[in-house]
Amino acid sequence: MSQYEVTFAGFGGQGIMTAGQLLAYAGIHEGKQVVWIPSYGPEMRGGTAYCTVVVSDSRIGSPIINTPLGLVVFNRPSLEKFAPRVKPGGTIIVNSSLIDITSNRNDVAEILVPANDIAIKAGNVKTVNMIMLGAFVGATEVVSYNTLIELVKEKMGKKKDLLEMNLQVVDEGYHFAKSALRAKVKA
Amino acid sequence: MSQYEVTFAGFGGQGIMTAGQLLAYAGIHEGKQVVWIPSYGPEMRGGTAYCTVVVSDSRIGSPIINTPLGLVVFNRPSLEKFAPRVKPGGTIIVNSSLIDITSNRNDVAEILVPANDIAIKAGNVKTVNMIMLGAFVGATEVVSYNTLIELVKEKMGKKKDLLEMNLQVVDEGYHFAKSALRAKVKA
Amino acid sequence: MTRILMKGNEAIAEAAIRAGGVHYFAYPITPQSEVGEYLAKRLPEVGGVFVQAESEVAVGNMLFGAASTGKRVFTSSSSPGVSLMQEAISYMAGAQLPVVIINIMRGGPGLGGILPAQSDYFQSTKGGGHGDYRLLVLAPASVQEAVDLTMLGFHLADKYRNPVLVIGDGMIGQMMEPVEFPDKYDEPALPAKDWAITGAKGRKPLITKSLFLDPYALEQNNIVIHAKYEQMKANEIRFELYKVSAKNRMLIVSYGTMARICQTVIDDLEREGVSIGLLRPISLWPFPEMQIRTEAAKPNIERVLTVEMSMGQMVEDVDKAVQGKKPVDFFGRTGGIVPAPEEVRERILKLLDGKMAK
Amino acid sequence: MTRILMKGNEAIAEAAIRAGGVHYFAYPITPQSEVGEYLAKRLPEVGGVFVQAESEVAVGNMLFGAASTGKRVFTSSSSPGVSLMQEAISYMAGAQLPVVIINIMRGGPGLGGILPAQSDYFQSTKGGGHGDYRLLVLAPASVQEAVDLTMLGFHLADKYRNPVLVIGDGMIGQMMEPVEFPDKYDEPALPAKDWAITGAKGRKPLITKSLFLDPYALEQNNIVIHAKYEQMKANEIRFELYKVSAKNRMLIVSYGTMARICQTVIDDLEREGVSIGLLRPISLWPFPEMQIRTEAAKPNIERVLTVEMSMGQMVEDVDKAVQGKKPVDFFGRTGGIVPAPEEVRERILKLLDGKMAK
Amino acid sequence: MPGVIIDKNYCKGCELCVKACPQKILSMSKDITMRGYFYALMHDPSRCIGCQLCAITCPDAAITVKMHGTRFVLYEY
Amino acid sequence: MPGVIIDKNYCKGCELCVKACPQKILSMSKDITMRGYFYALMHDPSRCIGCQLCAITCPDAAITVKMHGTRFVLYEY
Amino acid sequence: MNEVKDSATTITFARPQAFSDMVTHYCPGCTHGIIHRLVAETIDELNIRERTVGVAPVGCSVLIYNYFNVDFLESPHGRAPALATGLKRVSPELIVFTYQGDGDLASIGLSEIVHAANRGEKFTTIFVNNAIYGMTGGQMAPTTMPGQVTSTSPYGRNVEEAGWPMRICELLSTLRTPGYIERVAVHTPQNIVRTKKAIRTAFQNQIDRRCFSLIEVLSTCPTNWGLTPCEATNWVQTNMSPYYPLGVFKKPEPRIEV
Amino acid sequence: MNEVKDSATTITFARPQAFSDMVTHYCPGCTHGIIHRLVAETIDELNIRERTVGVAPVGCSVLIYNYFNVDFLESPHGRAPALATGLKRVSPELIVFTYQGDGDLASIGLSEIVHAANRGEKFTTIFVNNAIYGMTGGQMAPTTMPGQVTSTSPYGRNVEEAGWPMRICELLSTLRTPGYIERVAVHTPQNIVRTKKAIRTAFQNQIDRRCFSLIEVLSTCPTNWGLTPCEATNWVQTNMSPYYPLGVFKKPEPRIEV
Ligand SMILES: Cc1ncc(C[n+]2csc(CCOP(=O)(O)OP(=O)(O)O)c2C)c(N)n1
Ligand SMILES: Cc1ncc(C[n+]2csc(CCOP(=O)(O)OP(=O)(O)O)c2C)c(N)n1
Ligand code: SF4
Ligand code: SF4
Ligand code: SF4
Ligand code: SF4
Ligand code: SF4
Ligand code: SF4
Ligand SMILES: [Mg+2]
Ligand SMILES: [Mg+2]
Repeated sequence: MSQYEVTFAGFGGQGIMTAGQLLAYAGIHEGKQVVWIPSYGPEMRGGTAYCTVVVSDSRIGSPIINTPLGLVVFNRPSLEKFAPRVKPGGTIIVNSSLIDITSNRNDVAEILVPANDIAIKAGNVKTVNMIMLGAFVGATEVVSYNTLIELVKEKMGKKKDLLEMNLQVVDEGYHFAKSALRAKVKA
Repeated sequence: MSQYEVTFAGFGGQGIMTAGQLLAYAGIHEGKQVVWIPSYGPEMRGGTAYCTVVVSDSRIGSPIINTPLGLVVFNRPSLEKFAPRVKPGGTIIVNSSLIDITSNRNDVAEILVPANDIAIKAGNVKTVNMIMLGAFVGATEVVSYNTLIELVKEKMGKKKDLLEMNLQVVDEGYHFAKSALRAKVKA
Repeated sequence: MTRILMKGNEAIAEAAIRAGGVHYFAYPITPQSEVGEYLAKRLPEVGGVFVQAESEVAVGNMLFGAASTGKRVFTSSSSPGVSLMQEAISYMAGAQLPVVIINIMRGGPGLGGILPAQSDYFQSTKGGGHGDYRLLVLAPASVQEAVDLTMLGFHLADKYRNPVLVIGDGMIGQMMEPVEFPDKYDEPALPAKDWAITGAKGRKPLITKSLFLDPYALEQNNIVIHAKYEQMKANEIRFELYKVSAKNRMLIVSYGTMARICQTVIDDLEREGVSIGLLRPISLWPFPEMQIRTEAAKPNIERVLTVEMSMGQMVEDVDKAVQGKKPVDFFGRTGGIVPAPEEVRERILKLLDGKMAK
Repeated sequence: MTRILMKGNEAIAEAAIRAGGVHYFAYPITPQSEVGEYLAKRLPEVGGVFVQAESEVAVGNMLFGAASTGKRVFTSSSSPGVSLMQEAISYMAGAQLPVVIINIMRGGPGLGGILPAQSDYFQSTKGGGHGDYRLLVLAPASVQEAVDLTMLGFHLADKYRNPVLVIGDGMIGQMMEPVEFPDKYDEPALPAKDWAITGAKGRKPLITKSLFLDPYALEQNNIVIHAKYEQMKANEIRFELYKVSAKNRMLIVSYGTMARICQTVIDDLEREGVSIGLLRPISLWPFPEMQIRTEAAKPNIERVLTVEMSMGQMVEDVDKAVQGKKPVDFFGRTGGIVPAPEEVRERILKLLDGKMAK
Repeated sequence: MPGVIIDKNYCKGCELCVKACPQKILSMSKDITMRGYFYALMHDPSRCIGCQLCAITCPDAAITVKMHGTRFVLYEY
Repeated sequence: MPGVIIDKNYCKGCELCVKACPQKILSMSKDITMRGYFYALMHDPSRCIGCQLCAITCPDAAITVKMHGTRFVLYEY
Repeated sequence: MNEVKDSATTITFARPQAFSDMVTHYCPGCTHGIIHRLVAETIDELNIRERTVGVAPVGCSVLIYNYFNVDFLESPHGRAPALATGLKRVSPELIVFTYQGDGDLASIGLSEIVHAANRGEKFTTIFVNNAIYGMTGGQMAPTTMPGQVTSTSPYGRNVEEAGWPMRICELLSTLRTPGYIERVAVHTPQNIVRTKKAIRTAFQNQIDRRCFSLIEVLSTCPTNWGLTPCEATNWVQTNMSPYYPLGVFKKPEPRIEV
Repeated sequence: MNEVKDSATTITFARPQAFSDMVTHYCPGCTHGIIHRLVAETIDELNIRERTVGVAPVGCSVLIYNYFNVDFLESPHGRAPALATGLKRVSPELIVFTYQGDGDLASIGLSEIVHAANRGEKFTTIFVNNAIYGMTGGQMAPTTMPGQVTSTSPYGRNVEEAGWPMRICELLSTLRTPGYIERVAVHTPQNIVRTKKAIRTAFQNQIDRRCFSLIEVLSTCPTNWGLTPCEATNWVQTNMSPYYPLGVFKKPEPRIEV
């Protein structure tokens, strides 16, 4: 039984929920069992938001994941809150444009992605979430690159310009993480 | 353990409830245990009304009396409904001004009191209930004549004229029943 | 103390006044409207507030507001009206407010009828509202006991900062019996009401609430109120044993008006040589579970009979208490029918003859 | 049939539409507002009525009016909202109307919080309203099951002319899982709705009511509806056994989201060589009392553990079922805390070590 | 010729018809009905003009009005 | 001389003060606060007339207005 | 003036078809009975008996369903407009009316009637204002007159504490949603005739799928007012009608045919 | 024009005393914050902080008690006027105000506010009308504008089905019981100044034990309207204020001193 759990966390409005849902759809697309769980708690207005996605080869029991394998964080409070909970051997993707600290953990793979910078360069700050998602998939291959691209096309294909931009930044995020990982492995 | 139960029944507006309450007060006055239970059921509007009074030397268990020892009926539907339930050896006081039938029971003492006629003669139809109460006490002596008179004074002593009239009709009812009983015994 | 003849509803109203400094909010409903009618006259005389609210929903919430000041407040209603208060009751339990609610039950479900019933046992004891909470539930069997438990209700509400429910049935409310009121309500000392909303003068602001968005805070609130429930279980179980002896063949569990009728039956059967005991829960919550378990376990008891004016509600708790050690039977009438002693008697005799098993 | 990823709330909404010819009346409340938002879009497409009512009190009564026509009607809400429907629910049960009510529970009492909880068990299964009545209560543990039970709910409501409650918690409502909808809802035949209010054309006038002023008539109504409850007990008890075997040392009883978490714990412990079984009630009422009694009585079972997201409610029914034959323990978290598998695991191990007894 | 029929079964003796009749030809009985009410009686049928005011006013729909010959509809009702 | 102090801790970057200021001397920051908001800045303190319109408008009571010397109360508030 | 020529005997006034033959449970002289009859006559005249559904309130008229030959629902106290909303929305072909007392409609059920009117639910409400809670034994209603003694205002309604009587027609007529709102009375034959017309208009509006309609009828409660039926009708005239003026309060705009 | 001479530096505008120092949970630009501050300033100016009690609603302002240095009750949804009634009746020396949203007051809590106003309960209501259910994620409110898209009116509010928006000031001002009813807005500084005055009048009425007062404030919900805060203030001007005219709707009669 192989199961992967990842938490996406950041400010409300940063597209956290969408990123998680895309991953869940990608999981289904690959015939896996998935659960997507949002936070809908007191943090609702202007605070932090997070969601967790579980992708598994078999029936998913508890949908409550306190110690995920993966973490994708978009802001500093989220890093501080969630980084200590990541399982040893897990992966943390950090939006280094907004977060000037790191997790200080050496039992996980931590990848710093300057997502806001990349997004602004690409022309739309709203694509930060897609960059981070791309990076996460690049780092973990929980789903394949092709599935991810497919899903982005399926779910975000309404406006042509936007789709193009999203495909581009997902790709950038993906390869950014890949090369960062390679660099780590080499280092 | 000695206990007496009596049901007063008639049209709403005939003073059924007050008659029962006066009897209950008289019971207390004599140091007895009493319960007064009204009907407050579907018959409320314009239908029949009844109440039951239990007077006992000791603690009263069930307040629900299906088979009373005494019955004081003010109209025909009430007679038809309640007369069959009276315990053998009991007493039925019938307002013969309004009821042209009798209970057809020979195991009870049945006293026909032309209460409306007496009341009209006394000058107030509203005193029918006091006549009937007087008659009931005359027939059963559940409480003493003196107690009854005392209570009428206590509870109805506000308007002088009315009190006079009430005392008079209670007395009339009381003695009417006494002589009717005597006649029965002779007959 | 003098004995006066009073209707249950009026006696309850007078008892509340004797409890001291009470205020009343209510909406009329049969068979308890006399409570409010009496108080409409009496409260202005003693400086108490009488408000006829627009609905029972409003009543529950007026109580909420008034109770938060630490003053004694109460209402009376009957079954459908009490259903409408469930949200507010849950809130008041969550916010730990003392309040007394009188439910003079009538036949249900729905509009049902206006005659006596005991079919709100579940609603009363399990909590008709949402969330984890409990009410202290007291069930009088006579007008005098209605007086005593109403007064006690105010005391317990303050002692535990928890809503107290006094449940009677239409019979208790409507019948007249002689009652005595103590000359002075002798009440054990109560903790200071440092939680009362009085304006933030010379202290930090106080907040009366049941909202705890942080789940750990909400859980903590639940733990605090449940600690009180454990205390209530330890201190506030009340019941009466009637003719319970080693000669009993059967134990009856019954409360309120129904228990009185059972007493008559027990008296009658005793004369016929059949010995039956009665355990009458006075506090329906906390429930005398252990006491029933102990009584039911005694070797002379052949069966346990629960008698209610319902289709069978308390019987579930009796069943749980008895733990299958004796057969638990049920007899009940509903819809406003108050079973006559004769029918109860008949049922008992049938059961003891073994002609009827559950 | 295709698998699509859906939020529980939306899946429930879609399931209702697939049940056929439904109409919806509701008032928004977290954590289930998506049900209404989804239906606001979808119902006009399929010719269903969508009414956002002014309050849950109104919702309950709109359902009453609409259900009396024999058409399928439902609502969704969360704990405080459901408390406000108690009067109407009691009326609908009394008037024998089929209606489906979804309660996506949140932490209480009072306003509490908006996070998942299971603390409305009592309200759901014992009847939060007044009078003698029961609801059929179904509790899904996954989004797919929420779909299946919602559809079943409409069927059972019609079959028994009784309100059906489907209770989930915020987790079931908010999480997304893949679901399949049957291409066609295959439903056993139902009795004709000769009681439906359609205008007195060619027949005697019909009256939908719960009022029976004559106590004998009201009792008769209670007897009729209770006969249905007996039928439900005979036919509608649903539960799942998970890894129940003669090797089990402990039986867990748990439902909904909580049961899923227990499954993970059971899987984990199995790997560690500790065998535990789970009985998951799917129908909370009628409750699988006999099934629990049987399982608990098996000689291999040392103890029974009830796990709930509450301070302990269903545990009372489990306790009653087990009849003292095995120790019944309880573990729960409240206020919106969904216990993690780790804490449940720890509690189980402690209990099996005998370190903790009730 | 107009006329009214008062159904003793429905009449509760409220006297509203007595008050309403412009001809003042209705009055109350001396004896009472099975339900304990005095009931309304027509004491001078010859003067009835069939105006229906009694019937319109009766809360218990106890009154039927009939008419022989030409009828003038005085008001739309 | 008037002046305003904008508390970065309260400011949520709604820009209502920017719109309200009759002198058009408020604008938004380039960097964000701990809560993730751009915040309001005074870019030309010398032109502030102390009219308080910014402060009155701020939904987060983030603005304090001070005045050195004589103050004219323009409106009762 | 219409002329109906006929040489035979004709019944010119009789119990309506939509009425059952039961004797009502109302007190003698209670004008609930008149209002019932007017509704029944209207149903007859509009020939809608077979598609009419009434919604009964909780109040003295709780048993209204016994007196009509139409389908009926019995509502919880005050909620008839919510039931009617549910009913009419899912079965718009039915003609739905609620019949409600002043405690039922103006007190506990205020929210339901205002929101139903505001949503423009296309049913008809007959609102019987007798300034008291009749059924429960004469408690103060929101419509009780200043100074009026009731069982819960034993010293007379004190407007300082209980406020002034609520005027439902005035309240509802502020709503922007189209509706028909009229206040009438039944204490004289002339008023009864006008009431009949108002009720007919209200039902006609519904048949035409036009708008929500509410007819407030000033009614009597001889029993709880402590007056004879004749005195009670006078009390309506002297005490109620000055505070509750009769008339049409709101009309839908004239329909423009397309 | 007043002149305040002072040679030292003075703070002319700062956070009010009755405010706590917490950062609110409101979305950027949400005018709930302005209205909060105006209430706090009024409490300061009238020097009633130590005897004021607020009643919080359920809605976005559910946490209002965190932001004030006064005692507070947190009410069930819509029932704040009932809580305030209970509170004020048993403790008339307190200054009691409710703070309620349009869903809270005009939808689920309509009956409570109308009856409190009609009984003339002597507390103060701040009614924040933002034409939507903010807290639960933007569902239609009774006050939602015709055609306005919300999560439960995805095709725009259809007045044929959902009716026209409810105007609470208009509704309440028909009541005969004396009261003070005014509608104001906070989308421009000028309006904010006027709102402050209205709120002050409302509290003063209570201090004088005069009457019930309700101040309806047109407010914004940038988040659920899908607009920036600045656009949202424009939307109040263009869309809301024509339908919800500002002004005083009802005043108590001038007090005659005895
Ligand atoms: C929830 C609920 N509360 C209270 C009652 C009791 N109740 C029945 S009728 C009634 C008032 C009836 O007054 P009104 O509506 O004016 O009708 P009327 O009898 O005067 O015609 C009340 C308070 C009830 N049945 N249900
Ligand atoms: C009984 C009940 N029903 C529903 C809810 C859910 N609920 C919370 S706030 C709200 C609406 C809030 O809208 P509004 O009053 O307009 O305040 P806003 O958030 O817009 O300021 C609703 C429906 C609840 N908490 N309780
Ligand atoms: S029809 Fe007219 S005249 Fe004849 S009895 Fe009736 S009211 Fe009098
Ligand atoms: S109006 Fe009708 S009920 Fe009244 S007295 Fe006349 S006939 Fe009888
Ligand atoms: S006080 Fe007036 S001039 Fe100064 S910044 Fe504020 S709004 Fe602009
Ligand atoms: S108005 Fe206040 S919160 Fe908004 S930008 Fe200006 S200072 Fe910041
Ligand atoms: S109590 Fe009043 S309203 Fe009810 S039937 Fe009697 S007179 Fe009519
Ligand atoms: S959701 Fe709307 S009302 Fe609520 S805080 Fe945000 S902007 Fe304000
Ligand atoms: Mg009335
Ligand atoms: Mg709002």
